[in-house]
Amino acid sequence: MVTIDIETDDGQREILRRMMLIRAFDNEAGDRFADGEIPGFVHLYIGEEAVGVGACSALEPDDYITSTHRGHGHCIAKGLETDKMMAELYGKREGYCNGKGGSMHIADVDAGMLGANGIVGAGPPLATGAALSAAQKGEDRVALAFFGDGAVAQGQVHEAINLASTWGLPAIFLVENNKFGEGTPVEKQHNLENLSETAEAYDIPGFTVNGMDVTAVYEAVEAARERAVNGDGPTFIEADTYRYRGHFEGDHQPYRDDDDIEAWQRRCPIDAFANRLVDAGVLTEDEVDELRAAAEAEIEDAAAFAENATDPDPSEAYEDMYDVSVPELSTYAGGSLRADGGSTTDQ
Amino acid sequence: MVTIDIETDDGQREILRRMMLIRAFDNEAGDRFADGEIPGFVHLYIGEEAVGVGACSALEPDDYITSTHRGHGHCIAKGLETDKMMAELYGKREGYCNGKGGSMHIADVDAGMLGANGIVGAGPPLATGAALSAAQKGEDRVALAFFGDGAVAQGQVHEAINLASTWGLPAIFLVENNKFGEGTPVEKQHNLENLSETAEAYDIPGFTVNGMDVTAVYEAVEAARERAVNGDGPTFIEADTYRYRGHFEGDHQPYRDDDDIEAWQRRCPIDAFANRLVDAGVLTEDEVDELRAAAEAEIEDAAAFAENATDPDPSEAYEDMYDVSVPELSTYAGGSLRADGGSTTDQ
Amino acid sequence: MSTDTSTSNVSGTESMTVREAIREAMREELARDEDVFLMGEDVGLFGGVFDVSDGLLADFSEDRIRDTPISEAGFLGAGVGAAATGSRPIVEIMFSDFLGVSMEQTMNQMAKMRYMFGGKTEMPITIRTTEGGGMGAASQHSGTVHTWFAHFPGLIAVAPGTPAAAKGLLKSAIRSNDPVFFFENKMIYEQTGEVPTDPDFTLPIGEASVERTGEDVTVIATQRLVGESLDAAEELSDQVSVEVIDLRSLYPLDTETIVASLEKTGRVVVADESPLSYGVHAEVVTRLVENGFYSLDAPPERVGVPDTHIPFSPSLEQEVLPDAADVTAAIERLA
Amino acid sequence: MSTDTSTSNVSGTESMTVREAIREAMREELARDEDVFLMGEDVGLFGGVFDVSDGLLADFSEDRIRDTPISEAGFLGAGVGAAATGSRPIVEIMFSDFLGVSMEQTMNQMAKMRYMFGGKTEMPITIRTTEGGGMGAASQHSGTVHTWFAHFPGLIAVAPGTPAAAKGLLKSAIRSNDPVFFFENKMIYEQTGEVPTDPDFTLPIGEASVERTGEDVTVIATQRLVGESLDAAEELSDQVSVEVIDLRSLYPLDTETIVASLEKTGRVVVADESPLSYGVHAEVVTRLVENGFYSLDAPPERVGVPDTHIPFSPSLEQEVLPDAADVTAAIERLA
Ligand SMILES: Cc1ncc(C[n+]2csc(CCOP(=O)(O)OP(=O)(O)O)c2C)c(N)n1
Ligand SMILES: Cc1ncc(C[n+]2csc(CCOP(=O)(O)OP(=O)(O)O)c2C)c(N)n1
Ligand SMILES: [Mg+2]
Ligand SMILES: [Mg+2]
Repeated sequence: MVTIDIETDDGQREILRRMMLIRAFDNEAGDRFADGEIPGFVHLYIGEEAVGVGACSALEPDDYITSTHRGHGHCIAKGLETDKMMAELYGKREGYCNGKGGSMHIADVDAGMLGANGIVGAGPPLATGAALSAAQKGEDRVALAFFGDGAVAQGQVHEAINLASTWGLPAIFLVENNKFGEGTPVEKQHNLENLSETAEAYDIPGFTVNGMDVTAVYEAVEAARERAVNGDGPTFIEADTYRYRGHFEGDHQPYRDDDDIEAWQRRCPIDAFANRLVDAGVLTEDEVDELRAAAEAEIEDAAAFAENATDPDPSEAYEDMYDVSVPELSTYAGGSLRADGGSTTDQ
Repeated sequence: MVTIDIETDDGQREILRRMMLIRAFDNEAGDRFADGEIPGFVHLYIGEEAVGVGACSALEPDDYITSTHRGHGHCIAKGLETDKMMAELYGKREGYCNGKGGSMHIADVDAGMLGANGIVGAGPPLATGAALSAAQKGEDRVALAFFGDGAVAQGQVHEAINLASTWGLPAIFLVENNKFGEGTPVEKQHNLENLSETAEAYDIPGFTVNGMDVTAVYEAVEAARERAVNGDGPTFIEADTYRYRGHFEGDHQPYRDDDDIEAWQRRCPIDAFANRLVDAGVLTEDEVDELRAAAEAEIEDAAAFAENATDPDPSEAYEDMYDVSVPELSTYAGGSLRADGGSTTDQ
Repeated sequence: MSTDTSTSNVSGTESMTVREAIREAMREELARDEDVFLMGEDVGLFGGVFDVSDGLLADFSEDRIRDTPISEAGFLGAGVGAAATGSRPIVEIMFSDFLGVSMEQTMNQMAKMRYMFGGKTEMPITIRTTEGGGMGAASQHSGTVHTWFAHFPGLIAVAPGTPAAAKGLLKSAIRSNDPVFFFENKMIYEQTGEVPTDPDFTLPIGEASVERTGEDVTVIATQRLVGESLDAAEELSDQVSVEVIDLRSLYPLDTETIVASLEKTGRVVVADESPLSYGVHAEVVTRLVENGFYSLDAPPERVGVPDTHIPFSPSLEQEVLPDAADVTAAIERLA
Repeated sequence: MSTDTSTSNVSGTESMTVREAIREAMREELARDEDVFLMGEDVGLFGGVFDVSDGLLADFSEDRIRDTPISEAGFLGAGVGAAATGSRPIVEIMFSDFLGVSMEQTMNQMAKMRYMFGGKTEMPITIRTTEGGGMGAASQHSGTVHTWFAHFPGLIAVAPGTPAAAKGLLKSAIRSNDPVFFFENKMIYEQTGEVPTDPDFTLPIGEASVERTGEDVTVIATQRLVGESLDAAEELSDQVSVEVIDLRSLYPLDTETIVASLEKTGRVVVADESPLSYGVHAEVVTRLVENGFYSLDAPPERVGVPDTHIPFSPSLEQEVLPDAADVTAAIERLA
């Protein structure tokens, strides 16, 4: 059973809500980053919400996804909790990774979310592997890899798709074509009209869908999932979308004009879907506003939770490196380079 | 001007001669390897002569090629000297690499031969780079990468073609589909009818040609070269061919039947071309036999040359690591690990 | 070879080669746990280029003895993904020289996932690969690169020198929930030794093994150089009493065992086939200096490859490859 | 900073940041030699993610300040191919953590081509990349991996600690016919210092620099830790006289300079941001032991990252990153 049934009113409401949650989360993350409360980098998903939500809603809860450096939307779409996500962005112990990962490494393996990923193109091989283990174990699970238009130029993406195609694995490769890899436009990364033409190199189905339309993404992934569990192998989907914010927060964006952004903002995936639901009588305008307000309130709570959460103790830096205990680490954690723990340092 | 003009009788004779030279060279190399005179591995090109000779003949002398672990044919096709090649297989100082490279690393950069390569898929990025430097310098040179059907599964091959396509570089990507990557048939490496479909992922022309027909390969490469120097970017060519010997000498070949080999042997590219030249009146049967005898004689001389050539002096092991002199190496070459050269060892 | 002190949990032994020891370790673990599978290039029907997995396909399915396309980044990465989702892959990388192809998935995914995720995933993957010169395979098929993996945090690196160590450590690697790189020197596949037959025989990762006891000089060796050092010790036995240790595990490193030996002998040779600068030797020397400085009678000697690649020509290859004669010379310089 | 002894071939100096020093080195070499070009992700219009190449596109063409697709293996490999055919590429790999992606072309092509071909090709390529933690960039964007490149034969590895060293060494790297890895610690881009203005100013690769002279303890440091060590030395100057050396070149390693200092002080701290085990420290310690054993009054101290990845949370990141306090503590243990 799909995670969210788009045929039902409840399902549609939930899809809208999740998109709103992503928008609110990333607005908040942007603000808190600007305030200096969130360290490191953040890459926001604003404008691309229909892709993550459309895709993850059409998966089953046990299915796997791999994500990217721009992972907040994928996490929320997969059902992760916004307070633990925000706590992770803050580097707090209550975060998904106990503060060790941050924005670029949020993961919840038990929920099938195999991690945001700081390495462009690293997700697809992992997804191929998750699909392989599912197939070997005879489970009805699929693995979906999100990756960017820029990542299509990475060799390991090619290898992963070739493997999945050759082995007929239950995998879905979903390119979020948001028109840029950092500051470089997609035309300078590939000589292709549509990135979905890539599929031809593996003889698998390839489609380009409107990534600003959550229904279109949903349907494409639903069909791909069907093929995957039927043993018909992987599908390659390109979602045509756009990022509204800079590559990362702080990006001075010399590579595009405000006009371009505004044109795409008029195609806002959240507004478009909300309007459709209002037109169809599923929601009233007021209910839309309430949903948005509730999403924003949840995110405010998440931020408060994160703010009040605990800084990890420095000693935790030495934990989680290995399953077994390794003498080197216990020695260093004890403050010494000596095997006998002889002298001590403050590291 | 092409290296060898296939329109002329002389050109056709030379093409036949080079294919015969490859055959003779690799037969000899196989025998000498079996005798224990050639150390290491050898990967023979027997059966695939039309690909290397067809391709290199259609290039101009200044053009670059990158090769593979199965490189003898490419070397001879590019005009390298068989005595220095054989000396290299023997590990002798008179070899192309002074004995440091062996079969898998024969190179002659001045002749545009950028090296056999022990790493599957490593050649294409080098070819892209050679094409880039040619383009930057405004030279009318192209770079052709030979690689195997197995190498098509390598990420760096994908990256190299994508770069060359996006940048419109004068490169040619030529797959030698000899039906196996080591012991694994091409169907277990790719889910494709024709590997030339790969070209679609880069929106460049892709063709499959009969790799047992030297004329077909020649014409495809000639056209690709034309496109390249006209600034129309790279071409992807798949040559349909077959290797008659094991993957390497000593391969017990559990993965195929003698029948398959024999069927392809009936399509021998050398016999086919020789017969065509006899039919066309370019050569008599006797002249064909003479050409073959001359080729075999040349290779016998090459083997004798190699046999009588010099073993490198052990001290040469420390040379050619760097352009500059590095204290570590001079220390070790002096037989010591000490910066002051204090004590000595036999290494 | 002197008796192996770490195999005492065992009823009987059998003489086998390193190749057989590795094959049997895999066979036993494949039989024991159905989450274990092997993948790599030509590991199935072909039996692996060094025949190590020969015969496994007959006993298990193509699904579990899985031939791959030539895509080390892709299938090693798939191994990481499979390990994170409940499988226990053994990934064969035919030559360690090809580890560069899959380095990204190794360094940023396999090694870091557990830590980045706050400990919330296991990474039970074993990577088997071949190292070493000596067969005229030239620079791209002869390297010894294990120092990279010993250095990079989050990985375990083992490099056995005997059949028993190979079997016991590989079984531990496969059972481990951490990523283990298992480095096989290709010149010792034919080396034989006694190996415990008990299918529960394993050896703890992180322990070095004293293969020969001695009083005057300690040789700390890895892989092929364990045997070469034993030969050197034997040859010199009239003049000098040499202790030989098989380091076995590069990370974690058994500081205790090597320091104990230093305390006894006061003189140490470190023999490993890595290039010398920044190689395994340096860490061993540094651990000894840090933990046994006042026991050192002289600076330790390093035996390794003199910062070159492995050249093709036999006369050159022999020059740069360390062997018993080099170990002997090093011992003589110290003794 | 004390006067830099290696900049004596210079008429005047100018104060600039490490970022500017690197940018000017590239600008001067691009202007000087038209075979030089820069390529990497967003090095052009964007100016590089750390603004290092900002402004270069305005002075040179898109052809020579070349934005690439996200294909490190492909474009680094293309750099190798271009270098073998008469160009002098500078390849930027945005973060050193991404070097794994292009490791194959590094280890088997770039590093080996000259040797395998019997010396018959040049490999004039420079790889610039950023290292180090301290900005909350988490485990995949904070690593210090230079030991790999110092260890692997056939490569040159430099890691400057000051603006002058950055400029002088980068210019030498670009002019070199050998492959040079140039490691930029991203936390010192804003650090300022006097840099010679002479466009012919270069610094020889392979020479360490005594940045502060002292009598009691030597600190041998790299990159960011040069400044941290100078701070520590200053802070301790009442109690102990500390000599600080910027190692600058990891391979080749300037054994002579560090041993001379050891002979004077008898006590050494090695400070480098690599993970400790099998890191740069170990080779430095081993060279000192081999060449100055009898001058050592105590085992050298290592300051580095305690074999973890760099965690995200600031409190954790600070714990594992070495700084002036760690250097101070190490000096105090020795003094
Ligand atoms: C292997 C690698 N190379 C470069 C980077 C730096 N980088 C981070 S995100 C990014 C752009 C990615 O573009 P795309 O795949 O289109 O994803 P988007 O950011 O547009 O979502 C780059 C170059 C990286 N993280 N990993
Ligand atoms: C990166 C890498 N992986 C694996 C190998 C081992 N290997 C050498 S040749 C070969 C098969 C290559 O097949 P193909 O590309 O079709 O070339 P062919 O041998 O058929 O000419 C393999 C797997 C290698 N040399 N490099
Ligand atoms: Mg993008
Ligand atoms: Mg093939």
